[in-house]
Amino acid sequence: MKNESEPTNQGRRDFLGAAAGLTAAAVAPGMVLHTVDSEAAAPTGGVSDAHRWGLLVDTSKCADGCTACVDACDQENGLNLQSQPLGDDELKWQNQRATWIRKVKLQDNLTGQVTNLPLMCQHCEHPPCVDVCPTGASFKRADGIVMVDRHTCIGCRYCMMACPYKARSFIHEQVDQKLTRAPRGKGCVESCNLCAHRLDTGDISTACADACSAEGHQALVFGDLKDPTGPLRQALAKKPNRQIRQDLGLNTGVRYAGI
Amino acid sequence: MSDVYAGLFYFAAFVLVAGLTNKVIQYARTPAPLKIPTTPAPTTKTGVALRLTREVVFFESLFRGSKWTWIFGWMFHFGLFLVTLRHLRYFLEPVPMPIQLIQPFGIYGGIAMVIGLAGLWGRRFLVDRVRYITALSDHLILALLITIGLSGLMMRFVVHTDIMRVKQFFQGLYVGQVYTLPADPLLLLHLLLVAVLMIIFPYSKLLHAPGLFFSPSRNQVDNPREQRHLAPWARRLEQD
Amino acid sequence: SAMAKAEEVGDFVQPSSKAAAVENCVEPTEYMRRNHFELIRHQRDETVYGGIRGAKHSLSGCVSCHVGYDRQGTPIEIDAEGQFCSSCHDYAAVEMNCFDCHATVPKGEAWNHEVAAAHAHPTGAAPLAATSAER
Amino acid sequence: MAKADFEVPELQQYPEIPAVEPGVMAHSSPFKSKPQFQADLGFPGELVDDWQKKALDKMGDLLSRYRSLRVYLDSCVKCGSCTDKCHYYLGTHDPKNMPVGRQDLMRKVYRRHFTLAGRLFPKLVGAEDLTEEVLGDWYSYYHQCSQCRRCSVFCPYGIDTAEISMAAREIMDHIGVGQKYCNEIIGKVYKIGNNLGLPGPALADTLEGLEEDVFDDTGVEVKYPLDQEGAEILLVTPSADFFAEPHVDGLIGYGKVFHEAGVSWTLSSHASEAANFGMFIGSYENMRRVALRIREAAIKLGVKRIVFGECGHAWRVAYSFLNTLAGPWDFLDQRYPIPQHICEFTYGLIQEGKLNLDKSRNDDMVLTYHDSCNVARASRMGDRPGGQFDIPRAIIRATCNHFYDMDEETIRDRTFCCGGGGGLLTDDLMEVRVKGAQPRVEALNNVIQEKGVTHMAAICAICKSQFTKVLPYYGMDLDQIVSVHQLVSNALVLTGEETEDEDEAADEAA
Amino acid sequence: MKRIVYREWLVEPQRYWGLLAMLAGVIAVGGLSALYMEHEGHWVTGMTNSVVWGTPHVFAVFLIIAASGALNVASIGTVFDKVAYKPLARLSGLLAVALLVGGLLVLVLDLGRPDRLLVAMTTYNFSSIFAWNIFLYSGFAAIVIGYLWTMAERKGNHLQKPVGTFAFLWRLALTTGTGSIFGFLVGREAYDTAILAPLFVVMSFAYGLAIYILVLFYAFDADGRPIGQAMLKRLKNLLGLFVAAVLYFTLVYHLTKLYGAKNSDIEAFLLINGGLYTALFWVGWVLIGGLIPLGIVYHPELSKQRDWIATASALVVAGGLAAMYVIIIGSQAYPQEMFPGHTVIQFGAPGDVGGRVAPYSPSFPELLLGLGGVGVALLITAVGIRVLQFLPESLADRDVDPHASARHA
Ligand code: HEC
Ligand code: HEC
Ligand code: HEC
Ligand code: HEM
Ligand code: HEM
Ligand code: SF4
Ligand code: SF4
Ligand code: SF4
Ligand code: SF4
Ligand code: SF4
Ligand code: SF4
Repeated sequence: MKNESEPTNQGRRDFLGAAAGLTAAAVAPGMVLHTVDSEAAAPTGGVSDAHRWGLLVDTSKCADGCTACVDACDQENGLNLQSQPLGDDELKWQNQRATWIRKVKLQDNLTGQVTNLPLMCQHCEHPPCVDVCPTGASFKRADGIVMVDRHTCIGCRYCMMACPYKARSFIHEQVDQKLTRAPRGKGCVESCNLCAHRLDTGDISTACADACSAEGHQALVFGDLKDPTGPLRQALAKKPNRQIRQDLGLNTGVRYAGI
Repeated sequence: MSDVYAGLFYFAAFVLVAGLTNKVIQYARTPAPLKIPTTPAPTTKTGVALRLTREVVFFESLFRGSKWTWIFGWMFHFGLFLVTLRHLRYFLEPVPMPIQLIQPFGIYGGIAMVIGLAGLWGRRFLVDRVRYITALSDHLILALLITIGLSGLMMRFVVHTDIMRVKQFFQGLYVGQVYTLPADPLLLLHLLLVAVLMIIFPYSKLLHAPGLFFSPSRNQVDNPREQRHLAPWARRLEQD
Repeated sequence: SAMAKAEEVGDFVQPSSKAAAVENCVEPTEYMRRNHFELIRHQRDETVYGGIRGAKHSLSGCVSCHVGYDRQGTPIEIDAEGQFCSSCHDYAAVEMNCFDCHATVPKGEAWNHEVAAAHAHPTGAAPLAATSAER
Repeated sequence: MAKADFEVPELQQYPEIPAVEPGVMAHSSPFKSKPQFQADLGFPGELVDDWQKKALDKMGDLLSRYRSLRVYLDSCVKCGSCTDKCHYYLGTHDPKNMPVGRQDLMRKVYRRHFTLAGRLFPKLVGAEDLTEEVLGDWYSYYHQCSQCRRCSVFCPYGIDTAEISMAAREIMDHIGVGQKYCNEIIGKVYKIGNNLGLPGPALADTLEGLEEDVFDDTGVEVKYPLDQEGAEILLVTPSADFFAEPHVDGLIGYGKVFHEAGVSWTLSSHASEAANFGMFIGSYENMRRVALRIREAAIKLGVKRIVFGECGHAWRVAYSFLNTLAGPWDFLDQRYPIPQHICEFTYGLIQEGKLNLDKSRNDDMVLTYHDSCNVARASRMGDRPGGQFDIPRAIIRATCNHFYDMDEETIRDRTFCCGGGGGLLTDDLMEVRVKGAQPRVEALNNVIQEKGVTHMAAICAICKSQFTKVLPYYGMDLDQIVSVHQLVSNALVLTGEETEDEDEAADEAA
Repeated sequence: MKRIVYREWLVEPQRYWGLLAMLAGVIAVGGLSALYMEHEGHWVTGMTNSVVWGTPHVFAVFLIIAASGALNVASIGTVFDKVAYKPLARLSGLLAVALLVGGLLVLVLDLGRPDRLLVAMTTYNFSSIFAWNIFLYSGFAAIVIGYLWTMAERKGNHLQKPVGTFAFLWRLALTTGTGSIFGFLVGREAYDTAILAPLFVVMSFAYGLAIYILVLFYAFDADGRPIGQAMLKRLKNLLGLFVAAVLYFTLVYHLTKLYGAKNSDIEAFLLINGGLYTALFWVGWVLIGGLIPLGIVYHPELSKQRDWIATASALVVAGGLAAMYVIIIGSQAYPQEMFPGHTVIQFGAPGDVGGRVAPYSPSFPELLLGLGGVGVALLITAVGIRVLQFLPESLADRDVDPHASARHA
């Protein structure tokens, strides 16, 4: 698996550089940064294509009934602060509220074997959501994280139509409660951003992976797909793994072992 | 500087209001002895109100007369209208809800206004008939308006000014207090030209705005057979 | 009216905010009055696309410095009537939809502010509580 | 083709807006009125001494009496919408024949003497003194306006150049510079009762002749009464109807219609003229004086209703001003419009099915219709706006099988003037008349080419006279112009009339 | 040749203003619905994270493809030199622009953040077909306006053919582009096929013409202008042809889908067990929008009557809306296939659908917004034909094609 995907990554990097021109331009090199206020933490140096962040999900370790990763993501990104609008249908609301990660339970049609796995944005290398977005609000950062610039998203939902993983959510209602680190408002589309705010401040972790470990399942391994010595590549090497809908050739950043 | 501008605006406002009132009273006092609506004309007062509304809002007659002039003329006036509404934020406190909502459209209006003016001006050079009837003053008024528009847009998009101070300045004028006006050259230019515009308004072709409402061929009801229409001076003839 | 407070430059700053105790804004006040939105807009793109956080012109920075507090020490929404942003924006009728999405009081703060320090694990278990360090 | 000592414009398939040729029509002006004609109307006989001051005084007077003048002189923004709308400009290419160009002749004087800007910065706003040269321009160009109001349709403020040319003529009359044609004619009306100067006995004679003709034609005794007291209806019609072709065929038609309607009617020798040239010279007083003759006649004859024959500006004065000038008409039967147009009258009968019309009798003609400008833009018929367009057309459709309208831009309220209205119907203005007719004739020519139109119907004495005179210049026949009531007259099967058709119909029924 | 004379629509003012008032009412209600949806957020609609495009898209896409189809009538005249269609061309252009504006307005007002329209118009992602469509649409409007100008202004007449041809090619690109919006969605079974683009092209022909016929009949009826029998025949034959083509491509679409074996599930869903969607497919798309109009159009008697041709056109429109509903909403409701060989037992929180058909029921505001778009299109058309010369004076056979009528006589 590793051998199959990594060289491709490497080879495509130049292409990516061009495609993500916007990204490159936005990373103003040599920006002079001042610290005015002692309270503000030192700003970080910006993202680069030296990394490509990814996850490995070991479905065999993912426990039935556990939702720790989902809960952690909800808290981390303020999703738990959404509230059902008065008068909305309960079931419809479940289908309308934003969900960045969901717990999926499958049964093999032949063997009847049940598999559990968390499903979030797969951070495709060739993301259909980015291809279709008319304004370029859906974009891929240099470090491979696919996310939505909600300042330019017009809420057309075309990316949701395009995503094969149903990874994206539209904010259907007004949002009153929000966290400083996770702004959110009616009318835009959003999805898992691999906890970008953590990475940007130098912390190599995601809330979901942390939570899974905290629960003791260790089903989620986060890391840099480009770092041969990093934990992710090591884990990938240990376990046979694949991508969901590998047939589409999107080269996702999230890999699954055991399906 | 602020004092000069304060004085200027008091003067300009006085000229505008007094001059315009004077003109309107003069129009209203002058009798229209004969029924001369351009027919087909409405036969009721409501109909006339609708006709005038269509003229004011859509420039209906101009549309029939000249499509190009209409496009640019209408762009300019509608833009000007939106800009004026947007500008009310400097003059009203608190700013009424509709004016708050109109704000973003005012900017489009400003752009449309300048494009429209450019089109109208271009026509004065390009169409020989229009060139023939154009006087220097026609060019100057267009130049004035276009400069006002451009300086405004520059402030909006390039060199920002201190809106708070501007508003404060005009709020102060209401109560006779002169606050400092930000000394931004563009703003000062903008305001100077606006004052000029206010001063020339009652003495130039800009009188077309009130004029339209007093134009007998547009504002008369077509009912001469049903209702006798007699001017006071004509009544005197009958008494002889 | 808001004007009453606006006799002097700087009067929009809420007395209870941190800014009241600081000498200067991130740029000269005259400049901020005219251009603050250009600054944050520029910062916005750098953050979103470049992942640069906690920089000088960040919106969360504005909020944390300018937000006012009531007697109990709870922050008051910065876009509430009469509060810092609104005191101007209402007066000049400038729409500001940033707070459709952005938190109006420092809440959970950005990851970088206080939490990052407390959260120095490369991988592995992280104290969840820290991430929601509300003020 | 009639001979001309000027260039007759070429007709084109599509209207062409000409480039301006300044000054090409400066030479054209009508004969000046002689002192005796002036005196009849109460104007000085020749140019008075301090004419500039007198003229400005008169202008000031008119400004204070006519809101139209004041507002129109102030409001023009030189938008140019009217510039290509005047038929005289299109035909002559002289920019002073553009409506705004024409207005500016007076506006520059107005600005100089009546506005602050013009007093302070004359050059800037194009203000000028009233010099002899300017007066010359006035005389030329205010007599190249047929007061058709086409310009007012397209002006965003409805600025009506006709109002300004009327005012100009009034001012000029007051300093002794009058136009012979109009002023002489008005004098005739005062003295004899009509423009043509036909005295009562001559009228009676003509009418008797008509009765005989109709009887010969149809075997029905249709009456054409004159000065018959106690008649229900007073018909006031332009004096051209009494003798000229095709006008007289219209008069025959009116008579037949009244006959079929079974109402009593009469003409009056005192008010034997519908036209009112007082309007052309912008003189309220003279217009009123002419109009009052109708009042006098109506009272004298004791009629209950007044009906007007086919004449454009006459109908404008009748419809729009008669009530003002000569009202109130409380002694007439209030159930009918006062006054009523003959077309309204005929149309009413057609609606009620009271006229037996045989369209095929007009099958030798393919028709189009010329909306006369004063009817189209300054009056109305029926009770709905636009009746002035629909009612004559409805009558034409009811009386003939082949009817096509000309191009939409040249009909209804956008109709082109015939070129002879507004007091220009005089041979000394032939060049202007021919050139000014060009847009109308061009549109006519197009339907002739494309639809095979043979005749153009009109309801205005001036239009009819103008076209009979002018069409030959364009290689057309003078008899291609017909009266609307001529069509009615042709198609109308009078009760008791012996016709071959009826015999056939009887055969078929059997 | 005779010149075609165009006249403004000369209906009486009461009728005209009455019509405008009615349309304005429809538009106002649509506008208020949009405002309500924007103010509350999309939770008040039937849309969810599963069915992300709802009824407004049904109307919008329908109007947009009908717009390009409406232009077809003009193309036949100009590009293919069919003289008899020339007098129809101006209305065709107007209708095309009007429908497009109506459709786009619905699309825009259904955005999550319509206030950022300026963003949509100034920042483009050139790999997005959606962004290309913005160019295609605005280009279409501009070209059609230019085309109309070449028809109306004599100085431009000689450009009519090249501009008309360009407009024709552009409109093909436009419908293909609209079709491709769906065709590019690799993750969704129903759309993932190249046949969608040509299907949209023929649909646009049929729907555009049907609307054209309805508008033409109404407008001509209202101020008493004649339409000749030969013209009726021409129009209805054309309609028949297009409707048949839609049916044919529908068949091809399903056959190709069935051929790709992994799609048999979605095919079964659309054709057999999809409930409402299956019903709409068979009854709406195939029967009402296809077979019945074909029956009318080729019926020896009915096909000669104007009212029946109008009825057929109305049915085609209704069928078209049904087809859009099936294509747009049906295909979203069907669950996305992510785990072949597995059954999805649980997909996120309860109520969140993964393995099951997603529920969707249109809400009133959505419907009203869609109708508002139709109202806008009709309002533009009504005002257009009233103030400018779009309608030919007559479509009587002798005026349209003298030679043809001579032959018949
Ligand atoms: C270090 C704390 C601090 C931060 C961070 C900060 N400000 Fe300020 N700001 C101040 C102070 C202090 C003043 C008052 C300066 C004075 O009185 O002249 C001020 C003044 C202002 C003013 C002018 C108000 C007036 O009364 O005229 C504006 C506008 C402003 N800030 C906006 C911002 C924005 C936008 C940001 C975010 C980019 C921001 N500030 C970040 C401290 C801060
Ligand atoms: C000193 C008064 C003042 C204060 C305080 C202030 N603003 Fe503004 N802001 C303005 C004015 C005035 C404008 C409009 C400038 C223009 O329209 O040219 C503006 C514009 C903006 C814009 C751009 C809006 C647009 O539609 O382009 C943003 C964003 C903005 N402000 C954000 C903020 C935020 C966030 C705060 C609070 C931290 C804040 N402002 C505080 C006066 C102020
Ligand atoms: C629809 C939601 C939305 C709106 C409206 C919005 N933002 Fe944001 N903004 C976000 C999100 C989400 C992020 C975080 C992106 C990330 O973390 O990568 C963000 C980040 C930012 C940042 C960088 C983070 C920080 O705190 O400095 C700035 C600056 C910013 N926005 C400015 C603005 C301004 C100014 C406005 C108003 C004109 C605005 N935003 C309106 C959603 C929004
Ligand atoms: C009731 C309000 C008004 C109406 C109905 C109106 C209507 C018109 C129309 C129909 C025209 C001719 C078309 C054109 O050239 O654009 C015109 C021209 C013009 N208007 Fe207005 N207007 C109004 C108010 C104003 C105001 C308030 C101003 C100035 C501040 C103004 C400035 C002008 C100018 C400068 C022109 C001439 C343009 C040129 O030179 O070509 N108008 N107006
Ligand atoms: C006393 C009256 C006026 C004042 C105080 C004033 C002030 C201003 C200011 C401060 C701006 C900058 C707005 C910004 O930065 O957001 C502006 C913009 C503008 N002004 Fe004025 N102005 C006045 C009158 C006018 C008039 C009469 C016109 C038009 C004839 C005009 C046309 C414009 C335009 C087109 C803009 C740019 C668009 C916009 O921001 O609305 N202004 N004006
Ligand atoms: S926390 Fe770990 S074990 Fe629990 S559901 Fe998530 S991935 Fe599975
Ligand atoms: S999983 Fe979906 S949202 Fe995430 S990158 Fe891929 S296509 Fe985009
Ligand atoms: S919803 Fe937003 S992010 Fe998604 S495609 Fe539309 S604009 Fe892009
Ligand atoms: S990586 Fe972060 S954002 Fe993504 S699912 Fe995990 S916790 Fe949520
Ligand atoms: S009234 Fe008629 S003749 Fe006179 S200027 Fe106007 S259009 Fe020309
Ligand atoms: S149309 Fe009216 S405003 Fe325009 S130039 Fe002519 S007279 Fe003046």
